[in-house]
Amino acid sequence: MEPLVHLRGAVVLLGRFPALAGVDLDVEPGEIVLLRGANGAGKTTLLRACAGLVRVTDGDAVVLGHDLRADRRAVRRRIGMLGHATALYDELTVVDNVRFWARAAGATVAHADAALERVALPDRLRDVPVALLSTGQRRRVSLASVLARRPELWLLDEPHAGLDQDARDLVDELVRAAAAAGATVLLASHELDRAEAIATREVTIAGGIVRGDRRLAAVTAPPPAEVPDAG
Amino acid sequence: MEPLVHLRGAVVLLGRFPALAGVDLDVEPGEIVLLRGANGAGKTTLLRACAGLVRVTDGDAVVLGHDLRADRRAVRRRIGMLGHATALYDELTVVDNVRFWARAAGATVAHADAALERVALPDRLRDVPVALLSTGQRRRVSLASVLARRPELWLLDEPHAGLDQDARDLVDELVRAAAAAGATVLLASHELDRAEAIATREVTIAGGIVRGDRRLAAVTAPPPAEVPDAG
Amino acid sequence: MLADAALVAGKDLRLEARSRVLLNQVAPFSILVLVLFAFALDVEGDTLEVATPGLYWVTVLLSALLAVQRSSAVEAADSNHDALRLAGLDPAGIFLGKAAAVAVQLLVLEVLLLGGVALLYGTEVTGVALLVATAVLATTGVAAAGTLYGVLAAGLRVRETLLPLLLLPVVAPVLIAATSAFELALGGRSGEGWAWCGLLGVFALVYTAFGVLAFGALLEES
Amino acid sequence: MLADAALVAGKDLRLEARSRVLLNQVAPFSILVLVLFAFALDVEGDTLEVATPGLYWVTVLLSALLAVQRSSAVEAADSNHDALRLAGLDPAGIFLGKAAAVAVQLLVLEVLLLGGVALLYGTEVTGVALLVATAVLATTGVAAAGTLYGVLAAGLRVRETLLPLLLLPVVAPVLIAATSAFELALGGRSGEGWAWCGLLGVFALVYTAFGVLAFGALLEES
Amino acid sequence: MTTVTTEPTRGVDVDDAPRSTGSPATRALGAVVLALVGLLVLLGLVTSPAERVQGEAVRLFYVHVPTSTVMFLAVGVAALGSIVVLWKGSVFWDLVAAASAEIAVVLTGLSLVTGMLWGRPTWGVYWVWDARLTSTALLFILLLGYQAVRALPADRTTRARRCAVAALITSLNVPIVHYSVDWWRSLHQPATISTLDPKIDDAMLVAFAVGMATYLLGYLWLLIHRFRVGWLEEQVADLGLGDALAERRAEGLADAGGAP
Ligand code: HEM
Ligand SMILES: Nc1ncnc2c1ncn2[C@@H]1O[C@H](COP(=O)(O)OP(=O)(O)OP(=O)(O)O)[C@@H](O)[C@H]1O
Ligand SMILES: Nc1ncnc2c1ncn2[C@@H]1O[C@H](COP(=O)(O)OP(=O)(O)OP(=O)(O)O)[C@@H](O)[C@H]1O
Ligand SMILES: [Mg+2]
Ligand SMILES: [Mg+2]
Repeated sequence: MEPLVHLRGAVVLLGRFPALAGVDLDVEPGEIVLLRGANGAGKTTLLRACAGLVRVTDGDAVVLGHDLRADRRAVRRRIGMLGHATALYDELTVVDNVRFWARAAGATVAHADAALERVALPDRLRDVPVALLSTGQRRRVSLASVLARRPELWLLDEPHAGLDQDARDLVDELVRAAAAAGATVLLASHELDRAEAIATREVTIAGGIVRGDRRLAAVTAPPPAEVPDAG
Repeated sequence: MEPLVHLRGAVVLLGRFPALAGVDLDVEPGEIVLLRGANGAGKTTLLRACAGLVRVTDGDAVVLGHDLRADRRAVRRRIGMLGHATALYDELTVVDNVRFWARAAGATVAHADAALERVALPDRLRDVPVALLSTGQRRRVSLASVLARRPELWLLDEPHAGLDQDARDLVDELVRAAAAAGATVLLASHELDRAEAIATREVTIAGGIVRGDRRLAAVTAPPPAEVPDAG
Repeated sequence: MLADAALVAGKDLRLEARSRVLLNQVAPFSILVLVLFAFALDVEGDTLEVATPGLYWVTVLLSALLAVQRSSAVEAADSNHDALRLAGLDPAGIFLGKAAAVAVQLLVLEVLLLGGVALLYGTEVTGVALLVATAVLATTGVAAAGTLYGVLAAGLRVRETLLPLLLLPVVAPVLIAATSAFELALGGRSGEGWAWCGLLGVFALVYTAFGVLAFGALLEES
Repeated sequence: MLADAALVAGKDLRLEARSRVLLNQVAPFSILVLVLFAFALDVEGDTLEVATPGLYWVTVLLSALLAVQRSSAVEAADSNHDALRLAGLDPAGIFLGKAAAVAVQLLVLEVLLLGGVALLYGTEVTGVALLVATAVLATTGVAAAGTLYGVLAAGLRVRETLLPLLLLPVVAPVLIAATSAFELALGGRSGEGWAWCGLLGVFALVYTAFGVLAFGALLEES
Repeated sequence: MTTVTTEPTRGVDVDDAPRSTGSPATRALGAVVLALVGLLVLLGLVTSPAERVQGEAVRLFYVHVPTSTVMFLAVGVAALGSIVVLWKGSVFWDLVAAASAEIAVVLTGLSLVTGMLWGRPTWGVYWVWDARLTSTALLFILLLGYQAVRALPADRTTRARRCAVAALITSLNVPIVHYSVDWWRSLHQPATISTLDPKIDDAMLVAFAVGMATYLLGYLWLLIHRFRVGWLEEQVADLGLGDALAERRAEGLADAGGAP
């Protein structure tokens, strides 16, 4: 069965700068791939390329069976991406944001509300404009709006950043659950302990190319829990 | 000798919401205080209050010997704060940004350049507008512009977020060095392993008040190192 | 496509409902511009009567500029723009939705302004049918063109300033046609005015059609 | 204080040098506004001569709006605003610096516009001394007022639209005074014009002084 | 801000690089254009008679009208190219469109200038707020807007798409310019050539025809050269790209990190 993500010599130019300088990567369905690498290595660009947000100007790029170089829009509904930014409308309330993005991606309001439940945001915040939320609360909302789409391919860019212990564990759970349900996950992270604990494979990016690739013993037990108090 | 930061029943209102609901906290010079707590607990607000960016509407708030409720501006030059946002001008180059902020805070261009050296950004980026940088590169620049001020009180809001391994170790070094040089550090973080490894004290915030406060064995050895590769 | 349009339009209108930007800020702004003009031009008493329709539409266009900027700013913020693309919405739908939202807001504004003009400049309103038709068609055209350029500028940090440059010359013909139509309507010669109205209809049609076709390309690229 | 001012002004001017927003976008925009007005108003041939100074200043004010918006937008982004406060710069210095930067940019623009007017409206320029004095004083006033309100709006996300509302009424007097002064200057009756010029001087002085005093408070509160 | 060095990568022989954008064909074309210009000067200024109403001013006719008409052609070509770009995403047509749009800026400028020069004697003023004149001025600003969009930082395809839309929107203004004389009570000459009226003196017709030919061929000549320049610019960019890629990869391999 052909890989779910297939990159061969993929080049991505930002301005004139080759942020990706020939990436070779094949990801099989159900894998949880950790992308690690120095700042500026190209992790975010790689994820954005898989989502068809930036153009691959050279090499092959096939995702979910679609050739991105031919059509970048076909796959999007089946992808969920959590980026550095939270992609929320400041003035809209938490609920409105999650519902809008859910419906925009073809999911229902029910999915949205369920997702919102899942990220366990205090109820008093449901009808607060997201502009007023704290960093971590905001990222939780963002997570919810991705969750509501129930994607086949998850692209997570530093999903743990800004989240507290509970939320971090939640992210790990969600990732494991998604993979168990047959979805595939690419996650870029600098929190190696946590990320390596959930990833089945570790790919190292450096200078816009793949520098290392190794399987990890798929851990199913939760990561070493912190002192539970005050999450 | 009187504490460097002295809060008694400090209340901070954001809109109508009491983000801080009566915080009691005394920090001695030279301490490295880790603020932990759930999303929305009030860590950022606490740091902003210490910097005089938000008004303390009730209780006592004395920082570096100045009563914030009387004058919030007196202490600022002696404080360096690294917030959730990077506080850089998108169109200005890396060098121009760091130099501007350094000089604005009364430091010299030399300090700025030294600080920039310290955060080890690839040379090709020195004259690139910060808008083009990756998340972590941008945070490095932000770190440099705080570093250039050589503050007496460091307020760090999730300083590790977005940084790669080398940069994280650098942050730890800088914090230790600052403390060793007599500066004081308050750092809010969700990356407990790392933070606890450098902190001398752990304060837990919950619901806008201090819920826990314990000394940590001041570790001087570097934190349990990740596989050093792929910084 | 229409479902997507409705969704997006609903979102933008809800944004307006929450932030009240148009109501509390754009509207007073345009009234203000009118007042300023009144000051600046009322050198001879009669200048004003003559120039009213022109000023009205200049004011509308300036306000339209703000509305379009706002509409594109909300997408530019926090990478919502990427999220819209990722959602896999039909680009034509997004275009129609955003254009519709802008148009609705502008129409409300125009009614207010017309009141203002009648009040400030002592113009009495005649030829309502023509006025309404003109307003609707002109607004559609402006909203369509504005949304199209709005997405082009959305990615850019220079949005606030680039948009006016691109948009105004495009909508200038609308300004002229609408002005003439209003002159005739207020002059009680609606009959001749309908020709202009037709012209505006053509504009609206062309820009809308063009937007439906071209928006996708721009959305992907910016 | 002046050192701080110089630092901030330098930063803002460097920003402009890098982004070219004023040069590439605001300038063409204002020329455009001139053209549109001219067409919208040239119903009778003579309207224009009469209205030229008024239109000139309306255009300048609209461009000033963009300049001020830009100037406050750069601080609002990425919490630079907080950073400025933390830097412990003298608020008066920040105010003077930002105002100066805006004023410089506007003066450049006004020269351009004057050229445009002379060309498009066939106005021949007389009473240069008065024109220059008027321009400088009016610009100072507008820049000061603009910067003052800019910081008020800086914290708010709806800045683009709130600022015009706050600013325009304040500068209306400037508009009127400057317009009258220009009329007299171009009418070759400079003598009487200096009175208006004095008024503008007072205005500029008041706003600058007020800004120097009040800016700190606004900076802290927003 | 880019790491691209424009010096060609090793392996590319610099001597292969073209030294000019000329080719035998275009040189011939250029020669013809030159000859025509000479002829036009002769016919326009010497042999053709002055006109009853207009007097000598009529001679501007041979410059102004061709300029204005070819200006439309230039915008039209840009529009056509843009359609192909949006449709097929062709780099070739993007460059053609860009070249044509750039020439259009010049032609529109010339149309304005010659028009104003003509206006002075005939209307007594350089400029009136006439629909034809204003719409032409707007066309000029629109074309400048196109240039502004082209100058925005973006990768090749992005720039192509954006510019294509801008060009098409600009071209919508052409019919307005053309019909402006009919739609608005206009000082400006209504279509006279299109309705060939016999009153026009033959010598004038000849001179006018030569004028048209001159401008058409001149436009063609400029177009070809501008296109070639654009094409070569792309080549150079690609050469630089080779280096940039190598540099970036080196950065990656140098990075001590990577394979655990
Ligand atoms: C700045 C001033 C002027 C501008 C911008 C201008 C612009 C134009 C344009 C764009 C055209 C092409 C119209 C078309 O082919 O549909 C044109 C054609 C023409 N212009 Fe002008 N013009 C100006 C002044 C004048 C003046 C002063 C005269 C003579 C009194 C004049 C006489 C003509 C004639 C005879 C044509 C050809 C009409 C036709 O066959 O379409 N123009 N002009
Ligand atoms: N226009 C440009 N010119 C030059 N370099 C650019 C340009 N745009 C982006 N870059 C560079 O491209 C790279 C983008 O990398 P990317 O954002 O994918 O890094 P990353 O691996 O996500 O890093 P981080 O860990 O910091 O998020 C950065 O090195 C950045 O400096
Ligand atoms: N205007 C407002 N109305 C209601 N609640 C508000 C308002 N402004 C802020 N809040 C709340 O105040 C709190 C701010 O907390 P703060 O930003 O200090 O959290 P934090 O501890 O930094 O969290 P994080 O770990 O996510 O950064 C949040 O719970 C937020 O929801
Ligand atoms: Mg990244
Ligand atoms: Mg926080």
